[in-house]
Amino acid sequence: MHISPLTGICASSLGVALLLIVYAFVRGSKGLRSYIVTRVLLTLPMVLILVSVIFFVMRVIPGDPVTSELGPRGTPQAKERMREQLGLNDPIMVQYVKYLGRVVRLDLGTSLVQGNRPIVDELSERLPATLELVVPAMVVAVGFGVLSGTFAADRRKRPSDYGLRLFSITVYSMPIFWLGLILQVIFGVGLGIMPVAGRIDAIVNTTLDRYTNLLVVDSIITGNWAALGSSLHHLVLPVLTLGLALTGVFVRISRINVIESLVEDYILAARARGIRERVVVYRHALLNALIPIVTLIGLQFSVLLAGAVLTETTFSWPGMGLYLVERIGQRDYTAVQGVITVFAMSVAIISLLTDIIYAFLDPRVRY
Amino acid sequence: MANNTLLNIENLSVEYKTRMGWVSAVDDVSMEIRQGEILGLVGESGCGKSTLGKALLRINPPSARISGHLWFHGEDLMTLDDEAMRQIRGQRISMIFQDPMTSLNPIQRMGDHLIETILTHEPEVGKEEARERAAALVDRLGISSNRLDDYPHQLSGGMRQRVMIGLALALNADLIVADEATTSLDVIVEAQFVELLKELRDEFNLTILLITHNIGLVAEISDRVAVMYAGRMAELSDARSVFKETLHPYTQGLLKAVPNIQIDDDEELYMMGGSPPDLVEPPMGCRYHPRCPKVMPVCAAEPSHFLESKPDHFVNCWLYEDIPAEYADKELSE
Amino acid sequence: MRKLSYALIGLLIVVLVVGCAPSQKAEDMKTVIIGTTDEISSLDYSDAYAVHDWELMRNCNIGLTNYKPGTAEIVEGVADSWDISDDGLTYTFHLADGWKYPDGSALKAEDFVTTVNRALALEGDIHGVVATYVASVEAPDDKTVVFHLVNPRGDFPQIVSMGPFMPTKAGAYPEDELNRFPDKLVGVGAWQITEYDPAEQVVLEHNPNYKLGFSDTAPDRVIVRYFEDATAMALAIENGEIDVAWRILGPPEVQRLEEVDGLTVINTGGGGIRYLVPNHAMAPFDDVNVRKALAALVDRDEIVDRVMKGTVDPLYSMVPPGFLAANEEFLTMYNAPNIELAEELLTASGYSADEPLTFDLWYPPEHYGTHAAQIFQVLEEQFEATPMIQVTLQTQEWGTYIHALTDGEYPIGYLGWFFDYPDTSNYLDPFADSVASPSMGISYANDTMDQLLRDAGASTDVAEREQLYTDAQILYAEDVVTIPLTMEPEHVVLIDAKVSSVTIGPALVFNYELIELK
Amino acid sequence: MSDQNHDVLVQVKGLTKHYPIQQDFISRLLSAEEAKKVRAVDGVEFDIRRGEVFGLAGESGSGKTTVGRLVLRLTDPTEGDIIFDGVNIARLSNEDMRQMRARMQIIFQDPFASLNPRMRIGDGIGHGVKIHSDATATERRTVVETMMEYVGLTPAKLYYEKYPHQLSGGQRQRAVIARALVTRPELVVADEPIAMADVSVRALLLELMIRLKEDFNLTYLFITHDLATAKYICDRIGIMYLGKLVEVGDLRDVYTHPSHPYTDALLEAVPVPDPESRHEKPLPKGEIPNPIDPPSGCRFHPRCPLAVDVCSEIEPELRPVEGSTGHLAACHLTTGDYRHLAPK
Repeated sequence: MHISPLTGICASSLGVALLLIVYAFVRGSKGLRSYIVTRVLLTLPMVLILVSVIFFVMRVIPGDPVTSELGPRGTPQAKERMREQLGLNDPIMVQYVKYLGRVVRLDLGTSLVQGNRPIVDELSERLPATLELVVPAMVVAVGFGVLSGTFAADRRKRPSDYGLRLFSITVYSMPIFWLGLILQVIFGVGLGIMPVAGRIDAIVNTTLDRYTNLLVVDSIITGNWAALGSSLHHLVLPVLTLGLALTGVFVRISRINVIESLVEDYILAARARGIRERVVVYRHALLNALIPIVTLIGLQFSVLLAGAVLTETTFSWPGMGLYLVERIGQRDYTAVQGVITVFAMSVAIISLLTDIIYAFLDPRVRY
Repeated sequence: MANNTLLNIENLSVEYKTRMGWVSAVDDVSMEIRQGEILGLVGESGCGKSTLGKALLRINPPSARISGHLWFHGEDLMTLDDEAMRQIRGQRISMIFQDPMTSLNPIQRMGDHLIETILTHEPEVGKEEARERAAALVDRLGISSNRLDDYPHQLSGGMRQRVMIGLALALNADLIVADEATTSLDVIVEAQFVELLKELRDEFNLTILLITHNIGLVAEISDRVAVMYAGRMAELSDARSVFKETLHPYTQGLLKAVPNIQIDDDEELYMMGGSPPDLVEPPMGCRYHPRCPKVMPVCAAEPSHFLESKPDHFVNCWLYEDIPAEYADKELSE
Repeated sequence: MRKLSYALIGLLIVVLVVGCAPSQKAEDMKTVIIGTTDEISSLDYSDAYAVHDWELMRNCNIGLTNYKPGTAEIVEGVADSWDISDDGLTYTFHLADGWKYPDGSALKAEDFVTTVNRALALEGDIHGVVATYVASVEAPDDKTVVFHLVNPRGDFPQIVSMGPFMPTKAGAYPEDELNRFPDKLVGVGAWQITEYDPAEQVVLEHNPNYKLGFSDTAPDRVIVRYFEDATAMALAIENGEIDVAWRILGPPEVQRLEEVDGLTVINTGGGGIRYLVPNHAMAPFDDVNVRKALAALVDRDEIVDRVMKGTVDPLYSMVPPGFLAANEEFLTMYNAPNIELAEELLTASGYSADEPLTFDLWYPPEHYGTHAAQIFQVLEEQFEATPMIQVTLQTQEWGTYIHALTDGEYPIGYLGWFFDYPDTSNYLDPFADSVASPSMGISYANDTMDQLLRDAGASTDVAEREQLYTDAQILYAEDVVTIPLTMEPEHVVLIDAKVSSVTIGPALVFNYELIELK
Repeated sequence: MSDQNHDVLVQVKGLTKHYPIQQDFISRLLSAEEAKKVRAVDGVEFDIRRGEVFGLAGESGSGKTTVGRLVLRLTDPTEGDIIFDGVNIARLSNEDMRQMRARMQIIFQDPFASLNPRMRIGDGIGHGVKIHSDATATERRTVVETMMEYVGLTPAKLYYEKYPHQLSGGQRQRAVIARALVTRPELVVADEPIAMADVSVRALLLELMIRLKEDFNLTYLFITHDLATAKYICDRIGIMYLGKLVEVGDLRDVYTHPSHPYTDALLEAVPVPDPESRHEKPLPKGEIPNPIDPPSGCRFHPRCPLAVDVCSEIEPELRPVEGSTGHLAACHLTTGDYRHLAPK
């Protein structure tokens, strides 16, 4: 069987999710276990509902894919042939069942434009690019946001607190493409130390063998250090842009949550035990504050995808978000359906994981 | 000063900044805590007893203004830097808080609280050894050591309070400040707790400052009793003297106002007039004088002093102090 | 926590150091990186019908004829000569010796037959174009290709330079289906595509057996990098990440890059034109006087200067400069703005200031760029310079607009055109030929015009074609079939330090082997 | 068990409240047992006579607060009857109950939490009048100010305008009492009304509550964990343990002759403010168990110093204590059939 990066990524992310779930299952209490089982089982109907909604919505939105693809000059025969090819002549329930069957096999059909490539192939190129951008951006946003939010909370009403709050409001309210453009102009064109477009240097790219389409991973497994350097180098600005745009929320939320937990009795009690101040703030207060933040991470996922579209445009980053926008413009019906399906499934997995992590982090939650 | 003084509090004052102004929560308090005793510190809410307790560990909020001296093993704690003070906390002076539910980190396992405390102060101890010590400790406190991995919410109220004691005992601190440690407990559990505290005191030669509003509890357990009113020390002596040879009018009223379980007497509860003062603008002179049945002209004008009126029985009242001449006349004229 | 933050800081430093360190890979190859916002739609010769696809194909392969670099002039390609039958229906091409594929195999006449037959047999995008001209093709021997045409075509030598007339080795593509994304793209041209990362880049390396050879200043390798938008591409060339930026830079990018030191911006002319589409089948534009009046009122310079800030050129014939017979008949005939002439014409048709000519003028709000609204405000002002005209501007989203316009539902609209193949006929036939015209929303029909265009199409004599097309353009302007407005130039931007020159002609053929490096 | 000599205002019969435990549907699917529930109140019976103060005491988790809410039908009982002045309010429709509510009021433990911080004290007190009568604003104000004077919030005109945070703890509790009494109810359920007050204020509040009872002909259900305070106000008292009433009777009888080991332990555990009479008796072991899975037989048996085998097997019923009509206890060894097993 041909394993595309898409199937690989789907399989490995499911694997990671599974590992996490198994870990929580083994380490967790009895209540947590039954919660995990329930939550996992509930995910299946949730995905089914999501996928079904996509299917039916795609069929009720105005605009006949055949007409929009072939244009007004399309001959009736060509239209008929295309309907046949897309399976649009079947009764809707038959189409629905066939569609579900294909989704299970990760067969998302073929594009209506761009040489009718299989959507799976196209997403195999696009999804890794987006992942490579989004995952470190989220890490930057969460890592930097949470740490600096905690730092600000610890130094409440001092200059560094005001500075960080000003910073968070600024990056939060700044349009992403504008932020990206500023970084490009400063670090790229101005200082000339950062590339402004693409995932990797064009010349280095010719030396890189692709397996996963995650360039960092590919360059590591092939030992191509020049490619690793170049792809990391290219990651810096886009990741910073998307990361910064998301950071604002995390700074603010962590600051507020840490401030709230810093006035809790157990903080005073920990101080009274002579626990070091840094430990009090970063372990006791922050870990408690993290619980609501985990939920926020899940909720920010959709914002992240929206932000990814803008970042991808700004940095010519050939990812999913850009692909979706491009294909909506081209009325590429199957591609749009495929992208949304993959998005929906990843939202389902992310929300499953955040729910489980939340339950795992907070021992008080009994289910 | 007696030889067996563990901690000597000298002219301690604590003020808080509030929106209304500076609140004089503790005003010029001096007293000593003796090695091996249980000193009960009683008073009504807002009298400054908790503030005093926190001041001993210097864990009042940053907005507080503290002055005075805390002599502990020949050192003035007030002069220590933050790091040195941190090392005192938990290791030399530890604290038990009022609400064990909120005073334990909800996402930290019971054992980890103990292990963390041990490792913080004794980094040379291995993690395994710390865990063994924690296990032995909770075992002594009557909790099965296989509950070390439980989270606070999985423990009962009494167990949580025992864990709090365990945290205070973990490093054999010289002084334990128990701040309303039984308030959230039911009577039977409270009684069990008091019993345990007494046992532990004998076993580990602890010194305990028991801060509470529950006068019955103080009577049950304390060696000496200190009574605070409106930020000032009112009376201090051994328990029997305070309860049986009460000097201060406030203490007298307080004791009469305490409900009693004994059914044989049908006496009415004493109703103290007025209400505790606003500490932003405390009354002039003796802070109790607006409510005091034995008020004298001097009381409204000049603060009295905390003096040893009988051997080892301190009281802060003009009744037991020589009244300055100008007020003495007035009293006669009235 | 401290350990974690140290680890994070450490990681960041590693990223920066590794990232900023110059690539250690020793590059002996002289590589040119060309940026583009185009994308590959198909690399199957029997299918591809997009400008960028053909650009890659022309670099990797050569048809029987070819454009002389930098011009729209047709010269020999792999054929060194060709014969035309008297009836103009049979073309016989004779292959020159020495053309070889990268693997060393020699070019055969059969290779042309393969491509054309696949194009005829399969439902590729190019199918219609080939089927319009070619009835059949054969290779009587290894050196001879014979085409039998549907109708006589004088421009057939131009046509055989296009994608579906390029040679493919037997077996390179499946016989019965299209393969739009083959692993490699090879031909007998200067280059071969050795690597393709969709949406990222295409790598072209030398065809070692290229008959014409390479100059010393030519690059050893060309990488075409794909950009999602023009802003990013402009920043990338400014930042030195690409050496050449080519298609499609918007006016704001061009304006900005012209100011940047170390970059050269070259206007290559272009094939894209914009024009007004009067509907000859609907009042009031069924009246030639009305059409003429508008032609007399349109001030192209004002649009170019005031709205487009000089980023486009005025267009006075549907045939842009550089193509055979291109002239400026709309300028000489109407000399706009000419209000007196317009009022005269309108009065003749019975309009007056009291009973003015009123019509809806349609345009799509975004499809042709953000300037559309401004252009139409200016046009409205220009038309309403006479009190005898009252214009109502109307807009409609592109999807609906294009259908309504081509279905003849609007009295007058606005469209752009880009050549299918670079020949004068492609700028006149679609609009003025009575068969094609209705499908463009024009519905013009004039027997004289039809005759002129068909004669010109069938003629094989250049001088004769030139004369016929000149006459056709005069008639076109007289009848005001459409009103040409502007021409979109293409720009190529070079990094001075690396690239001395590139060769791109009006046919927009960019031969990478003719890039001169410093 | 109701004594016909007395005018009974509230009669509670077989009062039971079980809360189902939230379980996810998978566990419910998988577990064969019936759904678990918290047995907060389990078959409680008592009378409250008109004009008396009936105390209900016990540790947290004993169900006393739930009983208080059930008596007012602030929550609906799972089983049992609550007969208020001859009407079984456990079965009343919501509309009928709403009208009945004017006759009963509750005073909560935490005066801060039960006063709307954004409402002036006077308006807060008058809120009930607004709901239950159609008095005009001026009439309402007069009623409220009269009641405020009564509870000692004087001058009423001044306090009317204040907000809760501007009052001391004792004053807030007075306001809460005034709010409960302003509609002139017959029954007042006072749920730990003075637990938050300081010692010096507590006596004043107790005195106030007693005075109001006399003046307004009130009947109190006084819920408390503090047996010492209860002594000063209650006429009769019921002791609850784990959802059960274990002893009930005249306060004096119960305090002087506790007939259930749990009552005994409770009384014994109350600290006495006299350093010379420190208590010596052994305390019951452990803590009050989880009401989800109460012990079999007598629910107190695992902690009872007297327990014998039968205590874990048979659940004792409330029975009269020997020599007393109104004093009942539920213990095999003191009032039941197994008295012979009691350790001497």
